[in-house]
Amino acid sequence: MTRRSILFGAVFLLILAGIGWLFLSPGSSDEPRESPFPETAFVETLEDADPGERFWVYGLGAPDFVDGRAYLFDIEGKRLGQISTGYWHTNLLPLYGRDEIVSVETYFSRGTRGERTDVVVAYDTTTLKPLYEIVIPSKRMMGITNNFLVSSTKDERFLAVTNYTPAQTLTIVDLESKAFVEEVETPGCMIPHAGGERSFFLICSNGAFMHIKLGPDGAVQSVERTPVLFDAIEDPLTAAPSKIGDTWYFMTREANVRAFTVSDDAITARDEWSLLTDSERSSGWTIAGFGHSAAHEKTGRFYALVRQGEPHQFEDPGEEVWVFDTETQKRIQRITMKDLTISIDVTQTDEPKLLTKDVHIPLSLLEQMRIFASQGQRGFDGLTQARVNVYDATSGDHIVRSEIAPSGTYLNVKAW
Amino acid sequence: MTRRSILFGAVFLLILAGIGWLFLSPGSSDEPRESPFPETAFVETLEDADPGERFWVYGLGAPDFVDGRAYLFDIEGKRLGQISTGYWHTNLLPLYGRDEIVSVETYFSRGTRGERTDVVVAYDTTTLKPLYEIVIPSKRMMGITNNFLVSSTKDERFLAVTNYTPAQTLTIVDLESKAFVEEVETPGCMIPHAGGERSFFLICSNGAFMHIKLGPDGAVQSVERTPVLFDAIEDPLTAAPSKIGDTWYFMTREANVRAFTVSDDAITARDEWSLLTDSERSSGWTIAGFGHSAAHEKTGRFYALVRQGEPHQFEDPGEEVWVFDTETQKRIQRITMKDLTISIDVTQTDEPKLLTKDVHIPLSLLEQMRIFASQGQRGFDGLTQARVNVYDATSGDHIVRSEIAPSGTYLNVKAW
Amino acid sequence: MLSLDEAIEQLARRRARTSSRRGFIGKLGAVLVGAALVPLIPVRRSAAFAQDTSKTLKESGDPLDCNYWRHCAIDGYLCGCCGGSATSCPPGTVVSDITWIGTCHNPTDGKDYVISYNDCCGLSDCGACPCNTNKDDTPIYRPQTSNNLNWCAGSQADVPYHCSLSVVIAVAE
Amino acid sequence: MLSLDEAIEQLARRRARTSSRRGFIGKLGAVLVGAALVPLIPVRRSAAFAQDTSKTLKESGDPLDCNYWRHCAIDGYLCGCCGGSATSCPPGTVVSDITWIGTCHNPTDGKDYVISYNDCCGLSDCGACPCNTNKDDTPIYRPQTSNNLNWCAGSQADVPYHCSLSVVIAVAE
Repeated sequence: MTRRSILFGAVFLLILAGIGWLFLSPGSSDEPRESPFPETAFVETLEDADPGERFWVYGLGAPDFVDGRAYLFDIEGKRLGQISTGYWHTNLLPLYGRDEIVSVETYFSRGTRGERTDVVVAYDTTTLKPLYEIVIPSKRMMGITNNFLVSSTKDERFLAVTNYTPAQTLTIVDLESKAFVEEVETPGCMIPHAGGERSFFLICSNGAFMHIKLGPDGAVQSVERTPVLFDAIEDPLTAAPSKIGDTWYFMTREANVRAFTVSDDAITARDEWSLLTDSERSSGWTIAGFGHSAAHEKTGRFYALVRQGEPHQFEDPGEEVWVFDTETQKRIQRITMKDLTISIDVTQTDEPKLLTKDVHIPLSLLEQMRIFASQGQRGFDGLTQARVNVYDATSGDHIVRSEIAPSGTYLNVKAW
Repeated sequence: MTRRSILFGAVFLLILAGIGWLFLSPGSSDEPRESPFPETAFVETLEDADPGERFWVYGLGAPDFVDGRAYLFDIEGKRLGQISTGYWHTNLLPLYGRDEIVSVETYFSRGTRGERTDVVVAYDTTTLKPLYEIVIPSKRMMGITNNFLVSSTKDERFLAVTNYTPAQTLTIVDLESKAFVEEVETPGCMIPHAGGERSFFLICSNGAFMHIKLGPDGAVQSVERTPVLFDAIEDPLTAAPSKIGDTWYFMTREANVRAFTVSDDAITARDEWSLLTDSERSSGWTIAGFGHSAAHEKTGRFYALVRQGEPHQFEDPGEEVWVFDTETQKRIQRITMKDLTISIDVTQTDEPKLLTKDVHIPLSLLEQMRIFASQGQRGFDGLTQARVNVYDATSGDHIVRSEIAPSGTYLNVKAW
Repeated sequence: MLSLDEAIEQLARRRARTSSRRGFIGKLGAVLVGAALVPLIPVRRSAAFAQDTSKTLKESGDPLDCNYWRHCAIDGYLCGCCGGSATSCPPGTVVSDITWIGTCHNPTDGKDYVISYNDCCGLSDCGACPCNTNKDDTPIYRPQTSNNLNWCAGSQADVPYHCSLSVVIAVAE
Repeated sequence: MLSLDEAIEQLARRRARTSSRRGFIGKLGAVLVGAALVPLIPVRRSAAFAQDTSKTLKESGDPLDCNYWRHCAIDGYLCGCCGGSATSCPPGTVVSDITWIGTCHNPTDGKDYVISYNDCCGLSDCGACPCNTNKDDTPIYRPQTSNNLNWCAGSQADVPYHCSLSVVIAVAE
């Protein structure tokens, strides 16, 4: 291919693009607006909103782990605010009863060196300012994404924080007295899932659970290991379950669903069903992404992020969300994703919305091919955007693609 | 334009791109390499290098001011290492005599909130580890880019740090005793330029300089204001000069060069010349970028970053570097930039290299047009890369485009 | 690996040269540089101006565009993209104590207005909608009129810069 | 503003569906997710293995490619893009104390090797050359074999993660 012919090709492309412009240029609608004058600067506060009308995007923000951020959006995908959440942020806990947002954060006195401090920080839900902080042992576990590394009791009084140093322990925090309560050893088990009034169920590496029950003051009252309840080798639970009532619905590596009902007394294995038909399984459908499940309480629907591809690349982005009725365990809906989906959530509203945390590549397919041909996959490093797509969770209709969460890879979305 | 015709157009583009692939796919040269085995993990240290064989890319790293970084590259553009430099980092000082790299850094106890600490940090030149730090008043000025907000005396013993709260003061630090010496008020003047053995010359807003002379222990011995030496309103000096011997060469807003010779006794206005001929001036050539000057000591050459465009957009990226002989004040070379250039530097080697800190847009022109048409300039937010291009500073030949400095906008390049 | 990329580069370069004064590449460059703050004439402490009249301001266009009339001297992230607006800081931030005022022309009513460019401080940078207009910007050693420094300095939240406002406070006489 | 963009999206989607198993979009997705660390079988403390023989290892290909043979179970930024190599940490970091070992097949000599996936800790993340291969990765509650946690935990530099190594320490029997 000579230089001249390449130039010719390029010019031709330009002409094509020019034609496109004529038809695609957005018209400018310049209707004058009126507003009071003179103006005065002020600081916004968030209006009261019913749960499910807003959502958070958050996570470790690669490639900039130091400056964790959580971005707040309204359900139309517009940014409402932001909080700064420190080094390698993992999860954000909206505590509706306390009217707080809680985040466990890590700071070093010199950014990435010096003294480490781990703190529980509670944020005001209207000003997004820190209300108080509680210093805890500097041991919290940092995972790529996991919404249950930190959990609260049902009454939102006590917090359980997963530690990994690599010794496995759990830190208990009292949000009412604003104090660290105690650290309990949890060898072989981690990730507290709330159950009953004052219980946490940790998943153990052997397929059992560890039941940790707190007393009225938050001190650990009992620690018990259950028998083995799932196959941790052949078909392990993924660490991204969803809860309906007192039942946790886990997906498994082999694309099954395992349900467990929890109380202050016990955890009970309940239903088990496959996300896939045999033919879907044989045609390569499997689980996808990180936060790959969601549930809608009122309708009892379970949402699973799936993809077609190699089983061992199970963290690759999802292509579809499949909707199941947890009563009949039948699939009732397939929703095709607009972008590459990493995590999902569903609002608990009467007309629920499906929120998908996506990797959006803002380039044409042609450009993607050009980059891939000349530089391979490396060429895409940094050329992607963290966005959320909002769908009608009942009809599956796509509603909107959100504005960008700038500066990095955020893997989580949570309705608020 | 119907959907079908768009699809046809898209397919046509794909075919064109496919033809391109055939000619552009890099061949894989798979010659086996041999190495000792078994291997052991170790930590690299930097080899001794003559000055000018490496360079730093650094700056505030928008949109992530919290996690400032300085990236080290070899002269072939490969990354050698990195240091973490805290909130809104401005400049990095390679102190060859002390065999240290010095950086003034700011940290908050909680990332962007809590207690602020400003520290002078000295890094080892082979391990890149912090050697020591000196806490100074938390007042340092944060500018978009300025390599002289922090300067050292010629003997590299004392450091002067620009403060702005908005009161204007200068902090003096003793690197030998590793202590804060004193803070001196500098109303109306800022940015210390080293002169003589123990003098700093600050630029004042009225077109004068402030001469601050230190005693042997670093305490301020005298503070004197010079008469007005330049027109701060009609043709102000830019804050990005270069030094040859005892002479500072400043560019001005109107694209002239003003030279000042400095000693412990005085600052003396010397030469003045225009970067532009009358016809170049009338055809819209003017200054460009931020760190837009550089000089080569041995050959007495001065390098100026220029562009054609609106005068008031003088920070727009440069298109060419013009090379002048400071003796004859004649232009001897024009070098056309490969990317959008923000700042430049020149190595002090016998065969000097021109280093240009650039904004590289890794997209084809077609894609740029498509994005611009559908989303306007906003579409490019986040789609650019911080890279350095290396040129032969004598012939102007382009040598290499460096690897990426990830995560943000870095505006500075400095030969090391 | 020359060829297509390089050809495109050449075209881009030529286009940059021949484009209109407010050219595409020029704009691009202006946008890419990142954030900063705000220029223009005398330093103004909050509430130094009395604001007693209650009139109406007419304006049109996209307030999230860098070329929107009241942003004529802004340099930073538009708060309107960050959970605020041209006059309001996003939740969790504070309005900077010090501000610079500029004069911008409102094409809708043909009048010139005095704009107060406060910043919002106390969070990581917003990161969205960077704008950089250098009209009447002076070198950093004339700080009152320079946009190349962090103007959150001296605010209640200290230097952490989040985004920038464009508040219309008076008709320019 | 549908049309061209949407058409292209449709094409991309179709291509993703019909592409080979190690597809383009799949790869892309894998790469985009960011950084983490390393999986595979027993936890290994540094120097727990004796290394007395001195042989020669033959290999070929691009060590900065995620599909390079010895990265078969890596998850993070390749240190070779950060001032180190597959066996050396960049200046200013420390080698993590704990490491996980995996087994990878070297196509050049046809043998399987034991790979030690140490991390380099103590700086901001390197940010270059992210790779994420999930072969034999287990859920986070089986941490010894999971790549979804910060493995700098417990290192001399604590949790700040910079990049990941792939050190060939033995022939797999």
